[in-house]
Amino acid sequence: MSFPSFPPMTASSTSYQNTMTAMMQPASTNDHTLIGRIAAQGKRSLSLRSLVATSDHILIGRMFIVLSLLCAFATAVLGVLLRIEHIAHLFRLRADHYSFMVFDDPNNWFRMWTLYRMSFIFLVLLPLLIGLGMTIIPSQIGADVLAFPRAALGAFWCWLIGATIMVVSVLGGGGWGSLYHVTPDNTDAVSLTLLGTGMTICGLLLAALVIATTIISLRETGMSLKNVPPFTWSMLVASVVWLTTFPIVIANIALIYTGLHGGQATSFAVSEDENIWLQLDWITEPPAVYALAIPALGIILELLYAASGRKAPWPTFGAIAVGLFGFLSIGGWLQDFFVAGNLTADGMPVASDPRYQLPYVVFAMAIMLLVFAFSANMFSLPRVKNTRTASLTLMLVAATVFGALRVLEPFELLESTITTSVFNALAVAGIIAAVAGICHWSYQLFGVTLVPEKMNQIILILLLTGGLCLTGADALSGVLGADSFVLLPEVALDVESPLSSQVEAQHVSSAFVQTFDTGSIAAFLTFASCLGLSLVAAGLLMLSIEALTTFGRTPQQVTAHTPSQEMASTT
Amino acid sequence: MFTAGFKFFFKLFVVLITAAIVYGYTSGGNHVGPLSVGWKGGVGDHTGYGILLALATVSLVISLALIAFRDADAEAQAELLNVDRIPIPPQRAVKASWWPTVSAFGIGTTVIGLVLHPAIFVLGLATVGLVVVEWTMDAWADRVTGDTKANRMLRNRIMAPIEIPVLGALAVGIVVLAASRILLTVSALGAVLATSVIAVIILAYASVYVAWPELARKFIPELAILACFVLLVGGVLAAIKGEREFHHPESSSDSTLYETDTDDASETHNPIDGNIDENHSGISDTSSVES
Amino acid sequence: MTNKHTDQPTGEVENTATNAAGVGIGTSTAADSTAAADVNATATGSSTTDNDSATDTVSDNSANTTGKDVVERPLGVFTRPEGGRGWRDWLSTVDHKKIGILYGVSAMFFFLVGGVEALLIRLQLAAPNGSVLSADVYNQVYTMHGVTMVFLFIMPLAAAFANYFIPLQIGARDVAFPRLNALSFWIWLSGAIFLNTSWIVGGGGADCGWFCYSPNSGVAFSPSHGVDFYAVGLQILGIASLVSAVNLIVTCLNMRAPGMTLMRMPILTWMLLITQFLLLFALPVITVALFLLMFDRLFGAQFFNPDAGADPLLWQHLFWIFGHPEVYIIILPSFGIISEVIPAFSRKPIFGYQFMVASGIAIGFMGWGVWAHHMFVSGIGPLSVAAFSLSTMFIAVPTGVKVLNWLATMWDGKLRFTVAMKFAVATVAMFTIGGLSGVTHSVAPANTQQTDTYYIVAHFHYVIFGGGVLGMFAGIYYWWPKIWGYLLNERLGNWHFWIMLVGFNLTFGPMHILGLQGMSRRIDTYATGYGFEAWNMVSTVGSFLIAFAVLLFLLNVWKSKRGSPYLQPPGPDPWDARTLEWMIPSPPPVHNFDTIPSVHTRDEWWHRKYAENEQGEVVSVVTAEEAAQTGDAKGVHLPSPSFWPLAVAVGFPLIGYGIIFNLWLALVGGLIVLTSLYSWAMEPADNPDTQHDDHDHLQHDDDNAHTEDHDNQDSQDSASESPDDNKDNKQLTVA
Amino acid sequence: MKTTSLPSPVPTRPRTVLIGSLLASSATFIAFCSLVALYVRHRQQARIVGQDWFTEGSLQLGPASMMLMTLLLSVVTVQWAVQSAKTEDRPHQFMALGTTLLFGVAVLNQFWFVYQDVGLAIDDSKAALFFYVVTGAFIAMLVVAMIAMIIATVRSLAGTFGKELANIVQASAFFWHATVVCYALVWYTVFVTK
Repeated sequence: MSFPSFPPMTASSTSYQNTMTAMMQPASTNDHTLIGRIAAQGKRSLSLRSLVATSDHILIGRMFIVLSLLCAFATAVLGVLLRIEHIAHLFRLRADHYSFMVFDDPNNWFRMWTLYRMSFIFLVLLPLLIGLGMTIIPSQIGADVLAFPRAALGAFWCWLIGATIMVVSVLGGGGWGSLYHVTPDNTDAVSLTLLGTGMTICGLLLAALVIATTIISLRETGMSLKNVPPFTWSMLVASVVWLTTFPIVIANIALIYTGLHGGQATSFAVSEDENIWLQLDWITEPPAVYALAIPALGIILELLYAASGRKAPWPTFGAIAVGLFGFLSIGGWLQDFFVAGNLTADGMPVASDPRYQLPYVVFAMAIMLLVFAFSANMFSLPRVKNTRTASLTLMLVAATVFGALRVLEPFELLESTITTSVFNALAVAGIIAAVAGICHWSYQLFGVTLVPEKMNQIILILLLTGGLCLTGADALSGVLGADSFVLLPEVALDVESPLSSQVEAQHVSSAFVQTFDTGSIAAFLTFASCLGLSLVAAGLLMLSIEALTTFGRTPQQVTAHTPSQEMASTT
Repeated sequence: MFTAGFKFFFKLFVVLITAAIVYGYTSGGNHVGPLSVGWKGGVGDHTGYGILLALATVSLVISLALIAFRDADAEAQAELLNVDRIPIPPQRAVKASWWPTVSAFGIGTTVIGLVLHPAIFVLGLATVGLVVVEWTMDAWADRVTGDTKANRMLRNRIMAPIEIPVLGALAVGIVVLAASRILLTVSALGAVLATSVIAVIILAYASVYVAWPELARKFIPELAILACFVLLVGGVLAAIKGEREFHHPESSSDSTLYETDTDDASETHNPIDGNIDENHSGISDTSSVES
Repeated sequence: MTNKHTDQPTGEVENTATNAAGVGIGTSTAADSTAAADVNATATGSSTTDNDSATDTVSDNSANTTGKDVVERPLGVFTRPEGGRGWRDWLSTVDHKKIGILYGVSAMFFFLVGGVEALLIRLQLAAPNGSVLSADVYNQVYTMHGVTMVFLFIMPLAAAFANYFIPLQIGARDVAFPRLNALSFWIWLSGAIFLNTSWIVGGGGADCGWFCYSPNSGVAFSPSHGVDFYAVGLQILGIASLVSAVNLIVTCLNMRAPGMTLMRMPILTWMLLITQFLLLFALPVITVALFLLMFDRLFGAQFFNPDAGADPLLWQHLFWIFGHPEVYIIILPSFGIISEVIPAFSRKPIFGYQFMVASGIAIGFMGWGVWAHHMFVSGIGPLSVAAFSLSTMFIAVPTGVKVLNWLATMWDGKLRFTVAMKFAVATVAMFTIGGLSGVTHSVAPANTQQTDTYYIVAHFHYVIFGGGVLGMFAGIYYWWPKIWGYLLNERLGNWHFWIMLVGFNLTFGPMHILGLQGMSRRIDTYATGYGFEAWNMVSTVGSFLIAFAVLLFLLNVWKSKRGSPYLQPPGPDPWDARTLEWMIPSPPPVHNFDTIPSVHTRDEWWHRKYAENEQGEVVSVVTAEEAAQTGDAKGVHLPSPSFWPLAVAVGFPLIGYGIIFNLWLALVGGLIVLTSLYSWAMEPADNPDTQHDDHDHLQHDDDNAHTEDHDNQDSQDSASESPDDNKDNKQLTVA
Repeated sequence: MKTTSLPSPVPTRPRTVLIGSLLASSATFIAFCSLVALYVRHRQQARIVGQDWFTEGSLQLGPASMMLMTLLLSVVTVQWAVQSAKTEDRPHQFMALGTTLLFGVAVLNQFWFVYQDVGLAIDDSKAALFFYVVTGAFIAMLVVAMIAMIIATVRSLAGTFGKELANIVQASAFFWHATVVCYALVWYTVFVTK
């Protein structure tokens, strides 16, 4: 296997070296920044036109980043609310057995829970990483321009409008199916949710296409695909994986939508054994969900190189790891693995299926190898000042370990909260990766260091501790036997729904409620996870505020900072 | 030799095709089903197998394309263009454009219309169609020559004759529609007064224009926009309120008024078998109508 | 300058592009563009191909974004046409000669269509109880025969002569508004096609007779869409004729060569000018009538419905206020033609030029005062009948003047009976017969008997065929060598003439008798025993003779064209003619005159060839070949071709179909018209892209430039020492 | 101002559009294949249970094969267009693109016929639903391919010939080929194996 090798960071001049050097130049000579461009064009500030009609990839990327950070905060808050509801159940704080505290009824709870997961994927992680890719990749490959800048702008607006339709329709009673059958009352809202999701995905796919084409087709002379920077390589792998994974979601949505409108007889949404959410939830579960974290690996490598000033021990290793990560996270083929009672076609339980276990074991091995490889650099750094790399790596390792644990048969954790923990770990890892990337390239992105160094550290610590708290607590609950958060336990028992019947079949008898009847440990763990998520939300809030304020900065304010200082402090 | 992109995608292909076959067998395939795409024997879970196979196909195609293009390396492309060093279009070569944004709004409108109302759907589709046309022409015009001024002119030469008359017709249509709504809503006397006032305003403005052309010219756009806005708002309000009651005088709509002449007329005005005598009575008929 | 963008900081990259553009702009000369090519070629690093790309730039018209350095046709097929050869040129031409040919060829096509319809009529009536056509189809056929022959054959054929010869006869480069000229033809053609598509999509042609009296034209008596097509189609044709009329009037009044006073204008031009005025004033009237009819039929109006208190006579008045001037619109061009042919072949100037002009004008005026003689039996009252009787008798006077003048022109002339001359003489004779039978109509009691009988049919065919069509054929034979550069065969032409003359008289002569015998006009058949059989058969035989003669004419065209390469070309002036069109080569060059001639006398061209010697004898001073222009002037500034007239015309039938079938279609058609008109308005009359040599700046500069322009002309013409230089130059720069 | 003899635009990277089209076609192909895969899976499930998928004789192979033939012909004409774009042969370019579009319209027309012929309501059965979703997805893809072709046609009508145009035509052609492959899948899975 000879995968592309990343260029060595030695004194010998390579194009990568040049690019890096160029990126560290002050604004006066080679101003790649947005602010610099606006200043060059003689504009005083951002106008509506420059936001709505721009063809500047940095501005488009920045819009992606800022909006997805805001979405991240909102999603985290939604997660906190969901957990508060959960705690309320466990402490029996509700007025009566079936009523809810935050959400009116179980159906609402379910819809919000699905929204939480979907928005983390489509409104937060993907756009955040795409935004980062759009801004950074052209300068990394010496292109200075995206392949299809207008398509990139179209992608942004398509994403934004699709996301708006999606969120608003969920709030208005739609959602990806529901606990109860989809009724004529909410068919329209559900349809809008589905179509909004499709539109959101289309926007993101278009953006991924633009990025992939840029990487393939617009590299500078002398830069073969073999020696592109790690982040670029990881974005190429990620874009291709996204481009081959998410169309399957769109196909499913088309099928569901037509079924929903084609009449009750054949509707997928309302028939007894199939539910909309069950047809789509494979993207929120391993292995497909790992695809969201592919660029994170690239960012880790970039940070390591930048921090150490040295190449990795084996130049091609990083590329291989990233590629492998991409291979393994292709998950569309597993999409209805779980249909019909989590049994395989042979009637075996899925958890015992080697085909299902294998990827995760390999995954774990790959990540472990990666960590070993990096650790050599990390510990030999002149100044160990690498919170981002460390935290990012930690979250990824957590996700992988949990993911592997989840499928190993002896533990029987497949439907436990550890699934949620894997998802959350990846989500937080993705966010940390993006934050790390934004801080690392903030000069290219915003013309300034995004946040003061101390604030930067605080945010990262918040995200890391919050993330670890969140995922660790969930994982522990899972190990202790808690059910997946698909449903609140009692709802699962009481409500006749396609979902509950399945959950009931396998897990409810041995679940959470029985094991921790008083709910004390469960409540504590849930509380811990809720706290963790709150910390993440706080970190995201700080980050969003910083991003927003930076977004509107004028060139004059920027020049107050000395770029060289900024760069020194961030590296 | 083998380029990096080819290697990645080809390995992806190998992995996926292997995975597809393994999956095909382990999920219940038999004979050579998974090897022959289900030609002989079964493949077990069709979904997983099919998707893996599709992914493998795509990987293979991309890998082959990439090796054919030498990963689209700059050197390969420069060779294609017959230049030493590949040029990269400058950032601002692609002008700012509203159309991507408008297209996204159009798609959004289409999606909402698909669920809510056909009219919204059609509006969305029309927007998308408009965008396709305009975007195509912009993309063409941006790169038709190396002279940006000429490009703009060339674009306008093709598109302005379509855009301006259509927009103009649309604008005139909206103005007429709005005015008609207003006049149909206000009372009969009000309609007369409204038109009179408007006429007076126009006359006054024209007089001002004649007397102080420079002064008046300054305010032409502002006044026109204001007038259109007022008209539009009035039209919308009037449309919401609905038309006033109309009293159709029943007698005037049918021919009772002329009933006495009908017999004569039908006979006399038949030039096929007309003769002089009857034509004389035709004259009297004409005079009676006049009187 | 370098194209290595990758080496450059972002901020400067665009500068490179604009610099490159800056070099490219304004490189109109070959040397400059070669330089630009060199620069760019070096920039892209293909130093080995420098010379190739430079020569490409000069020699190769097909542009390329990468291989070559100059974009020649950035608009692709939307590039404005530049004229030249091929069918595209015919679609975009604004050259009055080409438009004239288009008019002529299309008119001849519709002559054949109308002729077939005529033959069908005659077949139906050849014998009693004819069953060739059903009564309904017969109605449609005779209606469409009339409409086709009047609006689609004889009027456009006159327009063909007008377009082709007015500018040539007055010494102009083109008509006043060349694109309007193209527009009038294309609208006319689209209207003509529209009208005839009613056979296919309208459920048959109009069936109300060509003057379409109410209530026959109403939905009750004509439920198919035929009359709708008539109403809408004639309106479209009317637009074409109006546009043409305005254009030609302005041309006659404003575009004459220096010295060409109105009273030096050739008679043909004079008659055509009067015709255009008649069109200008008559067409709005019929348009109003058709508009009302359209609303009656399609939108439920009641303009002609007596049941609703309307007056069907309104239609008759409106129609004949148009209809009688229409007769002169048809006949006056023919008068003009024979007024050119007869002097040329009598070797005498026209007798009584002033009277000829004056009588033409008089006809033009008096034509407006006689319309009600078509309506004597409609019950307009004895006073009206008497008045219109008198005015109708009076209008024979100027016509008679014309006949007398033609006879006097021939009197004592050195007559050469070429085919053209024979047709001209036959025109005089046949028209006189028709005119005399016309005078019989002016007597009201006789009129009452003759109306709606075959006598009328005989009369107006003698006028229109005998006076109009034969005259047109005289013109065709006369000017054929001028237009096409070869002569029509005289022997075949003679066969054509005699067969047509005999056939004509056999066809329409007996109709006088049939009419007086009481055979009704427009009946689809007749019973035996009325004594109609024999004359009808004669008439039918005659009609087929006419058809045979027309075929002979077509054969003549074909054979003469085939034979022309083996014959001596006719030269600029085969007939030793008198007017200016004969002083330029045959066929005329695209710019008509190398230099605009200055006119000193009536029959200017003849006076350049002949002079009186000391003995007072007329002698040839110079041969036609020597006196004629060579037609090889270069760099003459001509109006640029345009597709927009055609595009505008495409919209009109759509509007028509839309009005009849579905208003949405009308919207589409309207948008096409609107869009094309806008494009037209935005299109400069002179294409800035064409190479005008040193005339390029003319459209921007003031009169000073005209003088300069004139100085640069190749002066070929001996008569160019005109005192009126300014006027001379105005001809050059008119767009 | 003059519009002739203007400077050429700065050349862009060749094949960028083609690579974009390659990726877009891949994504679309995956979406389509997953629909077909779901179709086949549900059909298999129905057969295991012993249900009928389509009633006997409701789907005619004839028109479907005709459409395949039409599309195979269009593959040739598309390549014709690409070739003539490369050689800057304007008349051939127009003929080829026009013929391709005509074939596209013909297939749409035949699909209309097939829909009339099948006479299934969408809520008749799961089979009907899948049938309409799969064929509808193909029709959508074909329409997109046709729009791409129309854009290529417009670019060749209004504009300069050259490598840039050849790239665009080639890119559209690639998507067209992907569409044809997708139809081949439909033909085999839906119409042949029923």
